[in-house]
Amino acid sequence: MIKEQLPILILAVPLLASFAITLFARKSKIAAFALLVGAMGMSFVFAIGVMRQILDTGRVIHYHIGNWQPPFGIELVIDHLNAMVLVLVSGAAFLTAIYSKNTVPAEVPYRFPGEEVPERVPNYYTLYALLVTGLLGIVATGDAFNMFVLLEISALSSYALLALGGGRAYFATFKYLIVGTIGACFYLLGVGYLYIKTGSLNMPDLKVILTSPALAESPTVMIAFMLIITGIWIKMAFFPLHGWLPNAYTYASTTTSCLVAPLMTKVSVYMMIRLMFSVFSAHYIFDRLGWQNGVVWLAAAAILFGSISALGQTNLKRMLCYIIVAEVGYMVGGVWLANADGLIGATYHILSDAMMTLCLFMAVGAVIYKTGDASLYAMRGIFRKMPVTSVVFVIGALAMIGIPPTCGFFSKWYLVSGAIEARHWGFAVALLISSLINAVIFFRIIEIGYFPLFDEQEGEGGHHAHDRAVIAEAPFSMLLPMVLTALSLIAIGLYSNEIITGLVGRTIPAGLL
Amino acid sequence: MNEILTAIIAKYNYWSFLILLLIGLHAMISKNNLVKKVIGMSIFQSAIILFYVSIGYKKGATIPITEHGHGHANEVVHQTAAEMVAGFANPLPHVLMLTAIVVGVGTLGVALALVQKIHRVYGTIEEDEILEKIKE
Amino acid sequence: MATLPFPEAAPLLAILVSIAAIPLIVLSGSKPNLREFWTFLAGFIKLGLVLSMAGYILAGNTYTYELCKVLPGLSLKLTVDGFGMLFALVASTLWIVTSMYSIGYMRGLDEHAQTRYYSFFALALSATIGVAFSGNLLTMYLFYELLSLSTYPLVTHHQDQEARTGGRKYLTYLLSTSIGLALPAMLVTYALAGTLDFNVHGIFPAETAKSTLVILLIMFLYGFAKAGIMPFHSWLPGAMVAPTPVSALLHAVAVVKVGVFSIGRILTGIFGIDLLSTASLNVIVCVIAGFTVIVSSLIALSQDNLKRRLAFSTVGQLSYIILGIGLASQLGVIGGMSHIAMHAFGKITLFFCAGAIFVATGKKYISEMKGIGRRMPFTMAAFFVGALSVIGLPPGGGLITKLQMASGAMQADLLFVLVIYLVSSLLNAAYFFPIVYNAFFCTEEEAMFDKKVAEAPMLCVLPPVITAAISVGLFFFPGLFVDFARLMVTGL
Amino acid sequence: MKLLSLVISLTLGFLLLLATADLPDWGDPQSPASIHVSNYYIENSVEQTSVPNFVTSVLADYRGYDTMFETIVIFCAGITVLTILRRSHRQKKKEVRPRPAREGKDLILISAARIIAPMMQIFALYVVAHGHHSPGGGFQGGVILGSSFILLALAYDLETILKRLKERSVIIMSGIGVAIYMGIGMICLFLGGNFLDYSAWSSVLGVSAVEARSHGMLGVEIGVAVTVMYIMFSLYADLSSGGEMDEGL
Repeated sequence: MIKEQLPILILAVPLLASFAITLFARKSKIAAFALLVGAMGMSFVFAIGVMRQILDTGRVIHYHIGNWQPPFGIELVIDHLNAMVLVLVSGAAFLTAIYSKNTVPAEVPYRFPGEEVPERVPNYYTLYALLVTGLLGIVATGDAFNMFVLLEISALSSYALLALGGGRAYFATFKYLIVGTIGACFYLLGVGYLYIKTGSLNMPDLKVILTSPALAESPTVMIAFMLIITGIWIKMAFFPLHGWLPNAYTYASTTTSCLVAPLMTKVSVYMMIRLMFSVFSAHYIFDRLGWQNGVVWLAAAAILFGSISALGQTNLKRMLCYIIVAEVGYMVGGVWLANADGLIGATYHILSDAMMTLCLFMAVGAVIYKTGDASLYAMRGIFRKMPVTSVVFVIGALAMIGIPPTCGFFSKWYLVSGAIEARHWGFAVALLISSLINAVIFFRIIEIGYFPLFDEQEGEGGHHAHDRAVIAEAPFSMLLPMVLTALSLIAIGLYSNEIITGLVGRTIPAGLL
Repeated sequence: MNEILTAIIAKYNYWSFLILLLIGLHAMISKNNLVKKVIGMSIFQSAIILFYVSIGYKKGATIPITEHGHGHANEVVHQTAAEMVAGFANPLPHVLMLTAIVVGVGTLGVALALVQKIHRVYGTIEEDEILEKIKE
Repeated sequence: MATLPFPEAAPLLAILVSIAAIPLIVLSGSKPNLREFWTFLAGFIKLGLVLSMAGYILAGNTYTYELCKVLPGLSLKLTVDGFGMLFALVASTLWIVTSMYSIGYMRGLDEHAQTRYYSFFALALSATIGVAFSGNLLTMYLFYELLSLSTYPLVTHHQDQEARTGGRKYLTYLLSTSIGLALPAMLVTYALAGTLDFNVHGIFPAETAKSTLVILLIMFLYGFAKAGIMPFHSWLPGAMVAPTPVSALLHAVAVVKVGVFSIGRILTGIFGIDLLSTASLNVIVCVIAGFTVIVSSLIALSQDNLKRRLAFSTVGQLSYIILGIGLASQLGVIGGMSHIAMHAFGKITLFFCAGAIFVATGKKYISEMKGIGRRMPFTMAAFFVGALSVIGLPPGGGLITKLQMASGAMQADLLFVLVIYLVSSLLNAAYFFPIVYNAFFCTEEEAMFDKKVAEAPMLCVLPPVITAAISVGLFFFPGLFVDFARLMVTGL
Repeated sequence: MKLLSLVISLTLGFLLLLATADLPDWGDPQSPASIHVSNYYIENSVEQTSVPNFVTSVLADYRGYDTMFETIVIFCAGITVLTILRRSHRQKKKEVRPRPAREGKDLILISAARIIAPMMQIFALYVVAHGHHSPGGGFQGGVILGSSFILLALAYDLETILKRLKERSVIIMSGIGVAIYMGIGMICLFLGGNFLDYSAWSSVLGVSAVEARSHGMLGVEIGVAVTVMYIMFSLYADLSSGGEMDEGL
């Protein structure tokens, strides 16, 4: 029985955990933490179970909630694509949950230094579980309206988590809230326009109805598509709709940025891919509308803008945020290249970029946790003080630059191949330039971290300074997920062929091959 | 001319929703006062709700509840399927909008809470003044 | 398949053995003797593994070991053939010698962060062997990048402003060219050919447009900037800020030779010699490389810093090799490939000597070295032999390969290349002989060193003497490396 | 900003206007929206769920999954506002903040509220319980229940009401509300059905599968009502007092 019920259990478990934390763990930080980690772990296991089922049978799983046949009831539809994203989301959430053991009690309960609100910790964990539920729900669902509801759950809980950064985070979050609401409402309106022309909300059903020639001509459907895609672009911070992201993520607390930064944008990219190819079709978007050229140029602009802005930052987190803006450009561009390689690259990049971002945010978070400083100069001499963290950081950085055999290289490989195939040189050049800029950014940091000039080393001069260096590594609960994430970057890279032929490649819509 | 007018009147629900939508959007983007932005957001959401609900209406139809006594499910006043379909408004948009309203309430609450916090941090809820204070 | 005389995973093990040594090196960081023991142990195991495959390869076989498939039709795979074997043999032999020298040098100067130094040294060696055994362009690119990154900490070892500037320049040149030129060229190649596996007949389909090939060729030549083709050469003198053993092994031997090796692989394995000569692409290679040969030799003449002069000499010699392979004639290819070995032994001797001088006297500039031959006779004798080999005079091994390349030029009917060879050899002589002359032939008054100055520590002097001896030995027995190189052209 | 906003709004407006001609007339019974899925609900709701209020059957059963998350949105909003605004208890006592003296309590207001509040509550319970048959349901009932407490809080002050409706219990009860919904759905799994397949309850309740769906809906509506009521009140309490939980407005 459990085998058939796995799809719903993936998201039911974190959801149950969120209530359980509210009901039973209001007093105890440790109990709340344990519940959260347990639930995330179970969810991860279930997600892997679902992925195995799909790999074994090769069939798409349809789970009818309430036992109602679609399109009348809501169903979960899990194919190769979202099985992968489910594993990614639950896995990243699990790792971050472990990571949160020390950071959350250290950062979250304090509104000001000295004023403690201990109830905040269990509440934080509740919201954490809700956010993950929302994201998992978005990924699993096969219903366009249900996606909106879950989008709002993840949005609301992320507002709360981001706002808990305090100080400037409130205003940044407020702006995010306004922009995010516009995005979600555009999406809702788009679904409404679709509904008015089709009468259905179920994605597979919509796809069938939308193939009718009358609807392909309809301006309503075009506008529905436009509204939906714009809404999602706002949510994923696609240039030039990215303005909210750097501020919102910069001022958040460490765990929040580790959770939100890698996952929210990536899930939005997933939404874009899902809606483009499972509701509309490659034929409709690329042949009938034919906007791909413009969008890919926009993506190239996003990449350049994000990379160059990142270059100018001195705050580590802010810098990573701009890199996210650039990476979103990678993925949007890859999808809109309108060929199989580009889409494979973009989809694979969802996986690799999420892990890369997670890895970097975790490492930076550990540095901030230890030094209390988020500027580039917090990294000074970090290789001596926190060797493991810095190695993790370097691996993340190498992946971002795209050095083989890390996963970043392979996604770039496919994206550039796709660009070459589409004869879109601008995008290919943008990708390469962004790699170079990433190299500059990260080696600047590595230089600061690894080779402090001798006169910069505080209180130590001359040779043999290292012998006296104080080792102050982050706690184990932070190191473990960090190291696992860093290893996964290499593993994802080395198994890229398996991932691509087994999962990503199976999801290429017919029109693109 | 007359035809255009008829066309507009036949679709007046879209026009009214559109006007509300634009007012809301404009307020959200351009207003300087954060509470006004929040009000804009509410208008924006309400416009969409209006749009959905107007989809559900059918001329000559009533609210989607059949007549029957409690516990007598089988003794419904029998109607043919066609009659039923013609007689009741479309329930689905209402259901969807119930959800959207709730989402709206949630967002509104969170937005107001944030505005209160911002006021506490900066002492003002005018955007330009806040930006100036941030710069300092 | 007949039983192999070596373990199945030998190529992989040869790469991994020095990586495996890193944790041991780090853990025994506080006990220098134990730490250096690991380095040596790994070095000998590596050499043993490489040698165990040598006989099999010499018999005309190639051996392929597939690691994993990463992209459709493209896997990470290791192939051992003559060219790779030649290079691996050079690198693993020199690692041992350099390690010996490092101990003398680093301890002699009481350098800081020696543990880090040895760890990254080991990593760099793994990457070098990886490049040597790469079975396709992707694998080679992977190890090539790994080498750039692992040598960066070595270049910036001194951690002062100069070292940081040098390191920055180093990475900027290497990464920007490899990501900006080599990677896209590789992608285009993959798109055109559908594979990246090396093949002596080339992999491009026959109908590929010539203009595409020319563009790709130029991208590859400049993309592997480790080969130091002008104008992407200036990282090399910049990187001379590193400790001398690093300059010696990495910047005269491993890193730059990896660049040359990679270009050699691409010319022979991706384009194929036939294509190069039939489409007269070899002219492009010769012009680009020839320009570098002449210009860098001229620059070397004007350098007073010994290490910088050696660096520019290296730049010239690298293009020499590319010139040889780029001729795309049989003798040219054989000569070019084996010149990698000849030059490696000759140049490392020179660098070792420069380091030994620095350890013993603290002098870096040639103008300060008058009369040094009297105080440090062994060192300077070794220097003389190394110089002879690099110039191409007997009894240096370089003569053999230079002659081969020169006859290759005639074979390819490119006489201007012959002129380049001659001119550059003269220039080589012009910038090396004054050093040797001043070292030995000066009056007692002119000598800049008093009698107290003596030879550097044993471990600093022995390695150059050994490598100098090998250089001479190669003059008499060039077959060792030339045979491997010959394997690469027999099939054609 | 103003100009940009106008450009954005007008562009959007123009685009949406373009589509208007393509949209069905208002109230057109033959519009695609009214003939595809929705008719299935109208035709089958009574037979399949024994609920004559189609909105309720769609809300709580056909699309019960949406509604569950809708409840969670409310729950989430409540926790969010609380977490953002709430200050610590200890700190509050130390702080002495000047506030304007409050006018005496208004007798008329209080008396009216005391009469109206119970009637509201009774009515709310009716709205919840009779949601299957007449307009109403968990959300509506929950909101009315919640506003009855808000009314009392307005008439007295927040602190008085908080003595009756403890802050802790508010949060716990709202959690219980969603847990009821979720629990009903989860138990279906153990009874051999899919998630939220209330018909699986028929063996436990001893009624037909169709009746069980109707009962299941009642159950979840109660859960919804509990959550909505407490969260509505909690939102009011937090927002009106700025998280201080003092006298409020």
